Amino acid sequence: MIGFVLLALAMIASALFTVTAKKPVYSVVGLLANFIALAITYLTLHAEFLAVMQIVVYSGAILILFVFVIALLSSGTKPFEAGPNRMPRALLPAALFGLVGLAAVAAAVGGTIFVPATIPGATGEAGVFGSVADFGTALFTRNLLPFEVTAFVLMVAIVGVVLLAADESPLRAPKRAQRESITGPREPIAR
Amino acid sequence: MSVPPGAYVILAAVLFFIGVVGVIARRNPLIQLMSIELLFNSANLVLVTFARVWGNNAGHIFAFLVITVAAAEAAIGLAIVVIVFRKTRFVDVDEVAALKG
Amino acid sequence: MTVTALVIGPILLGFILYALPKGADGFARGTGIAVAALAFLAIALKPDAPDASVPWLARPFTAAFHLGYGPISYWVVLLLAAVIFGGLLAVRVPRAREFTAQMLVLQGAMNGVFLAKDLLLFALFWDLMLIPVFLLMLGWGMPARGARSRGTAAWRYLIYNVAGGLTLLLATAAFGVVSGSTDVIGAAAATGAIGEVWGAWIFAGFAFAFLVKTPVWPLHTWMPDTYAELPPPVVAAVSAVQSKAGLYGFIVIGLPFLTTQMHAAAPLMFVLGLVALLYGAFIALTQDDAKRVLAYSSLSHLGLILIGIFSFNPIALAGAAVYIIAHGLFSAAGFLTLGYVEEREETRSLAHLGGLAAENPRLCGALLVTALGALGLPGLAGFAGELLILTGVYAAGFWWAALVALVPIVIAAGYMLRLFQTIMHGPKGADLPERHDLTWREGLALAPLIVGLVLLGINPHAVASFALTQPTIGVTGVAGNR
Amino acid sequence: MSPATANFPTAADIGALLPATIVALTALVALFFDLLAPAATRRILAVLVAAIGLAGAGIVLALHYGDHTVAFDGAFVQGGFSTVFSEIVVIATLATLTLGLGVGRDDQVAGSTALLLWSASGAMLMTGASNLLTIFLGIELLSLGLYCLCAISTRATAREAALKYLILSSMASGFLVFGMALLFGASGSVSLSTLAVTQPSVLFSLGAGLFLVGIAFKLSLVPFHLWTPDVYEGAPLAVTAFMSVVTKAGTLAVLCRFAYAALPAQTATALLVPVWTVAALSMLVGNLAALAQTDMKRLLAYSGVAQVGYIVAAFAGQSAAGVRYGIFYLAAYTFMNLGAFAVVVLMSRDADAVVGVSRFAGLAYRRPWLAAAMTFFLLGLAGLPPTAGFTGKILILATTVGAGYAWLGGVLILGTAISIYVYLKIVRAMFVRVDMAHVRDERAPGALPWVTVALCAAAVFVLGLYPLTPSNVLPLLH
Amino acid sequence: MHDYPLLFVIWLFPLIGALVLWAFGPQLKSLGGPIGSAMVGVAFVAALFAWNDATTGAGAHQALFAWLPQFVFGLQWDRISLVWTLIITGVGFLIHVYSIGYMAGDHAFARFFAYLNFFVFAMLTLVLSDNFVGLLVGWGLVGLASYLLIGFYFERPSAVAASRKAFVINVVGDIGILYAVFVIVAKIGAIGYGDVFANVAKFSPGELFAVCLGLFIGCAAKSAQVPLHTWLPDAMEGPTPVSALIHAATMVTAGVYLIARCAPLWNASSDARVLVGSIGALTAITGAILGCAQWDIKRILAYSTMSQIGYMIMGVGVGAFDAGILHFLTHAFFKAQLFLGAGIIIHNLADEQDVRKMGGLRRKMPFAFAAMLIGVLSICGIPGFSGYFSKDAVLSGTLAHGHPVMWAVGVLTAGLTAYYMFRMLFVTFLGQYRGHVDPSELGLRHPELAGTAHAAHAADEHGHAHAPAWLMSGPVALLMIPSVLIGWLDLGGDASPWGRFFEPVFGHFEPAAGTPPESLTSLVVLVLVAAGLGIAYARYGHPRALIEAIPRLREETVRMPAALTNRFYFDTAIDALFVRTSFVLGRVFGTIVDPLAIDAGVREAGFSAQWLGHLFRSFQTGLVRAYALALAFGAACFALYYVMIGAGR
Repeated sequence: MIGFVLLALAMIASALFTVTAKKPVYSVVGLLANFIALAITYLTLHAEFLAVMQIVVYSGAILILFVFVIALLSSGTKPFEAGPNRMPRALLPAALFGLVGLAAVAAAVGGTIFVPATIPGATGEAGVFGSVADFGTALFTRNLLPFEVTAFVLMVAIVGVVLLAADESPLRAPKRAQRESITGPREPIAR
Repeated sequence: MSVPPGAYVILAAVLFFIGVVGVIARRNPLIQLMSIELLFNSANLVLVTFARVWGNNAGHIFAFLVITVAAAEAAIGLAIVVIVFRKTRFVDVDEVAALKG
Repeated sequence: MTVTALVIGPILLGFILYALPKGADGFARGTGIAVAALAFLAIALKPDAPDASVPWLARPFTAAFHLGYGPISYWVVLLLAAVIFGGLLAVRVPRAREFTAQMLVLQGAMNGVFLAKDLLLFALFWDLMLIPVFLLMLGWGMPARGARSRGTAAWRYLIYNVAGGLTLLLATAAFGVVSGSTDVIGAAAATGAIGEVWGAWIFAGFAFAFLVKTPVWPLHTWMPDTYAELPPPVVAAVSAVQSKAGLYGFIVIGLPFLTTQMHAAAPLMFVLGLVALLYGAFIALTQDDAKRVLAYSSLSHLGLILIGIFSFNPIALAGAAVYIIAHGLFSAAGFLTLGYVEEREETRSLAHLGGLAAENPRLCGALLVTALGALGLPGLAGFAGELLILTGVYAAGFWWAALVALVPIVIAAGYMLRLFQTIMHGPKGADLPERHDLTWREGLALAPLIVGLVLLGINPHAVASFALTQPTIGVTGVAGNR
Repeated sequence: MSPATANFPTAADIGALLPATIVALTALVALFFDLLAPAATRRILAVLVAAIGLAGAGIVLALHYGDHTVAFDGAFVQGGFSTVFSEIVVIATLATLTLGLGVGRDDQVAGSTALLLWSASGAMLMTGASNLLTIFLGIELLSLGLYCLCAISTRATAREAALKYLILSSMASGFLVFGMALLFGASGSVSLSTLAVTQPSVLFSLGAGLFLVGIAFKLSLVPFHLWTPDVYEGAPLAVTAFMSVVTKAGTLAVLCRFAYAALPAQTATALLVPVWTVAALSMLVGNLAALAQTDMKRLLAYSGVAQVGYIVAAFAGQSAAGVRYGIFYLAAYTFMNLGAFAVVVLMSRDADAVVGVSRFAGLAYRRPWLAAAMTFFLLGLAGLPPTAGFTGKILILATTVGAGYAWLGGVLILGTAISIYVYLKIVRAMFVRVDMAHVRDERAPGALPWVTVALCAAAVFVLGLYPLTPSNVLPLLH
Repeated sequence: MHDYPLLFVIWLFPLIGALVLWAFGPQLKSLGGPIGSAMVGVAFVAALFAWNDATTGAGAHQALFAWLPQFVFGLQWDRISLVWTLIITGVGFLIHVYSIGYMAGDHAFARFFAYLNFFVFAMLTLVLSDNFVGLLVGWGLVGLASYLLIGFYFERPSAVAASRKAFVINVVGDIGILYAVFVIVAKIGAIGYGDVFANVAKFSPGELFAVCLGLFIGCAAKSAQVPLHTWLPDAMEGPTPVSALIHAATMVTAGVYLIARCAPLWNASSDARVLVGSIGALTAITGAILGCAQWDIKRILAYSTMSQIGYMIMGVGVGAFDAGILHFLTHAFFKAQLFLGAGIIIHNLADEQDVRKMGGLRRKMPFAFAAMLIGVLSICGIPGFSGYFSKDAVLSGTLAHGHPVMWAVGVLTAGLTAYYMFRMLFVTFLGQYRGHVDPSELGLRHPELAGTAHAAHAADEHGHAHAPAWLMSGPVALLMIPSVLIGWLDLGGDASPWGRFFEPVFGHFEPAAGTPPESLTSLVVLVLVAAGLGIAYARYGHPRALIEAIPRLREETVRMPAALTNRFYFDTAIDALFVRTSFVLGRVFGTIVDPLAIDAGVREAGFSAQWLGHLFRSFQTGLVRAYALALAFGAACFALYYVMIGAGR
């Protein structure tokens, strides 16, 4: 119980830090902390494999990606969030709506009593609920279709990124690409 | 399990809430993307919790898929962020509002 | 077969003409005239053409492409053929190819409205016939000097009529759902097929559409601009035929299928009709634009027909039928003639016109006859209609309505003579160019209309007789049929 | 926990998913050919391969029209319902390819085509998806491709569109997944069939609510529509056309299945009220906002918002006929919309141009046939005869009213009334005579879009006069 | 009743003439006159030929067609229609012939005869029809004919205005009859005279009066009864033969015909008798008084016509039908003669119509003098002339039906008639010719008041004075005979040929006891007539008067009471009450209500739609965060609703 509370506090704190941090790098760090806490929580919920995934994929892949991009963008010493804030009072309504949703969830959860299923066997034991074997079986039998689809999802990601990036490489970029500014005319002048 | 599942869900909801506020309140696209990651993760937490509650690992599978998709999304998202903010003065979504009306 | 050809033929030909190369104006015009003439002959010579029906929807209600003559519609389509023929024959317009094409589409659509025996088909053509008018007004509109821009009137026309068309759509759908079939027009009327609950709404939907289309006060404001701006052939067709669609709808849909609702609505309709009668007449007295005079007189006359229909009296119904045709005849002839005048004098403002009779006796005669028809001179069709309608209204017990409705007849004499005399009589208007008299084309265009006006005035039995066999009228049998 | 061999996918399972698989693999083939193809033929080759693949998928779909397979342990249900939706997706994708032969520069076409095909396969997955996982993956597969496709253009606006689309859509996905999670929590299962028999609870209804938020966002129903005009305007023309049809088709399939088959009978009506409400809002707001638009794509975006409203209204009351007429109208909308887009393409020099409404001024006197076609499509969108739009509206009205949602029918009429002015404004612009001096008259390089225009026009006309074919042959919902 | 095709000859020949002349007028040129006259002549001969069939039994009948079971049409040939037909075609023929001379050289010669023929046809339709609707048709068509002929010189604004006035007022009459038709059809379910008169009992007294009132409104408009008479004097804008035929002899007596035709109705309704009789008397006296104040020769005759029709209406109104018809008969002759005589004068004086500018014409045109003299003697009821018998019959009939007041009015009118007719005669024919006198000396400062405004325009239309061709004098000469003799038919009251002729139609009437003998009453009349004659002679005919004629005329012109010069303000009142009001209403509706009140609603709807459109545009700030916020908002709303729903379960 205590563990959960600590984890929860850690998660909330890190999340808050993530969204409030001045520099995106700090946010990455915050997010990292949050993910690790989350992974631990997964362990308490009989989801060892997911816990591992969480660390490997998220912390190992995605966050690194973020770091790269931050590096890339700030290479031109380009300040973040330096422009005029055109929605200064966005926070309050956002918080309001969010709290409404939060309250809703709370009400929903409060409204139902859960009787957790009893899990036979010790955590992490082969074939036991949440173990890699169990997970794998499920994934490759009943849920083969989703698994296959993820293949295509990742393929889309790869091809897409290549396309977008290729468009950016200075060798390929057509001359006229530079002329336009982001806030260029809505209806381009007759070319 | 000692901790009531409801607690996990509430926790997830809080994270979700933080994520939503983050997307709306921050002007830094990267931080917005991270907030979105928070959204997905809170959803995952709920999934895993209920998988435990029902003893049904479909939840795990789902969470796994969400992670994958989130990864893909992050990749594409970052790519787009890069190509968009190459040309802007600042890395700031408020700068990108040519389309409106 | 004939009926199908009457609907499909003109539309198809219209598109074919549209496809022709730019130079083909003369050919297109010729084709248009020939088609109209053929249609006229086909209708006149084969009055007993069988219905044509092809199943359409099976769910959620049965509907069919069902076309056929009805007691009134037969005469209306005949009239329409004559009007289109005259319009295309007499009036020369720029870009005659597109013009003719759209006129033919218009004719086909209007034929569709009046020949449709299926309510859904009726609604379909109802909406379809707006488009050509809209486009014709955009492409060939002739706004009076210093009037608003060309688009405005067209837009106004569209705003009103589309609103009507949509309520019609809704009502039709509801009708179909409730009664299970829309293939009903002219079928043995199942009175009360529509329950009380739905009936009111359905009737409201139909009524709004019909009142806008007619138009009836206070939904009429689109009409004067439209009539004033449309080129003569189109306005002739619109005022003669399109404006009757609503009244026709009341007769063939309202009376048989929504009898109770019709009765409930009768007082309101009487008020609207009477107001329209007087209102239109008074305004027509003071208009300067000759075409607007006719427009407002139409408002007045159509109000009379409305009253006739809603008095549920066989004589009045017969009168309504007669007057529907009669008004078609003289309004078409009138607008064509005013078109001739405008073509000659390049104005239609009564302030500028005057004294044309001296050079154009035949033109004068034409305008005189149409004016007399419009003011209900005894012996012409208009009189027959008025007499029958008002007699029926009186016999049905609405003596007050009959009394009030007598007043506009006098006013009509006033404004029609004002129109006629200002244009034709008095000293020749200054700065008006000398022009040739009526050409044979123009005369031939008017001939069928004027002949019809006289014949129908002498003996309207052929048009009127159907009313005696109207079942629901029989059911609500009132005084007047001894 | 069943033995490992149990419910391992069989040939039947694969077969059920064959069309989507074909489409997905075609993308790979296209990419592969792109490597070998000489520079000159890259564009045409990619498009050709894609077209063949799509055609094949379409044929396969047609062949297995009648049968009904529950594949992958209920993850995907193949039957008449999914088939019709998939066909629409396939047709729309084909049409998209004809508008300017793929998206982007020659060196991008292969990739963009692949993305297009994967998005299409995602949509096809959605049409048959019958558990939450598949739905989620379908939606994501569809969207991820589109994020990139939006950005494939030299216009800065295109990238802005991509960014907005990405951020908002991901956020919506967040809601979607959270909702799914709650649904899973309430029912202990991810398959829709189980959801339909769960005891209703607050958790369940909240889950359904958040789920529907996600769906409403993808359908761009008011108030979740704000992204639509920006993205449609920014994205390349072909992509916009694709989005305007395929996204809607796929998501509508999901919504329809969810509304009809995944909700406990006793609560279904109450749970769906917000959906009808946002549909009604969309009809009104969409059309009103379109009134004030000057950019063609933007205008079509708003009109799309309204049009989806009409279709959703058909499902009101979950009547069996409602599905038919909803699908019928969707088909009609597909052709009318694609036709309109094809016309817009024909009016711009390259497929990635921005076309203002002003460009239509006096079109009838410059290019009468184009004007005639555009008029026809706009009449259809406005629900005027003689088009499928007219018949479709009648049918939707009939079912909606018949199902006891007369108010929705009324709103539909009101919305249509407004829409008429939206569309006929353009018609008026085309037919009013103006001096052509200051009107830019561009023409598309290829004649391929003309084919699309012709086919769409024919389809709209024929559907309009014979609504029997799609709506009554369609078997009931599986 | 057996069908009687001969009626078609009588009925349609004038129509054929009209159509032929209308279509081929320009080609026919001067042939138009003879053709037109011939057509009418044929009709006249045919009518004479058919005399016996009218007088035997109930007469002949020709079925035509039926609109609906309630509306059956046919022609009917009985004594009443016979009398009118003979007058219409007979007098009509003479006037046609006269017109050939009178209209010679007019540029629209053929058109004139087309109109005349058309009028004859219309009038025949009126009198031959066997039902009310047919009558109404004829009623309307004669109105049209008179409209066309009054406005014959359509370049002349006054003529145009007069014609429009005549037509509109006649339409007022038409709707009166229309209303009667409503009541008849509603009650009887038929329009044929036979069916209606057979079922008079079906009417309640109120309805019967309504019918009679409706019909009488028609009569009043057509026969220029007060207050619908104002069009008749203006109608003199038409060519003089038209005034003779339409506005004296035939059309204006249609009212008399209608009431005589509807005798059964009037017999059944005493209220109607009183109303019609008194209106007739009122009209008679009004016409006579106004007649005293006119200077335009045609207007003098017009007012006398109005007054004489007043007599007829009074006669038939009170029930002395045969007397009324007799007065119509005699009036047709002598009034036609008077007009034609006046026509000769006008024609010779180059369209001068103002008697003040005439004088001394006796020597210039003796024939015209003779014609006018006989006419005047006849109209004044000098014994021996036909006018005497008919007027006497009417007056005594009025008294016999128990209406002493009306009788008194009639007698007074007789005196006035004698005064103003002889006034006209003396001023016109005696003394010196004043044609060259400066108008101002005659007090002609306001020509329009004298109604001679147009003389200037018209002067150039036919050359100047020339002797009347035999074409013009012949008909007049022929007319003299009946206008002297026809009255003798009535010699001997009921026993007279006239009385016996109408016995089967109107039955025999036994005067109430205590009515003074006819000899006495006619004596009273004679005295007053003599008085009137005397005054007229003293003022205008006496040699001494003739000497200072000019200053006297000026005196009289200038001192003329305003009430008289303004014709008792009838025109002014009608104009203010009806004409102006309707125009004002029209302007208010057309320029205020329509655009500002009714149309505004729609315009506003349009605008507000546009406004909303722009409002929604403004929501689209283009900020992705704003959109995200909206998304959150929507989600929050959804969440709230769903939690509530869930909790509700």
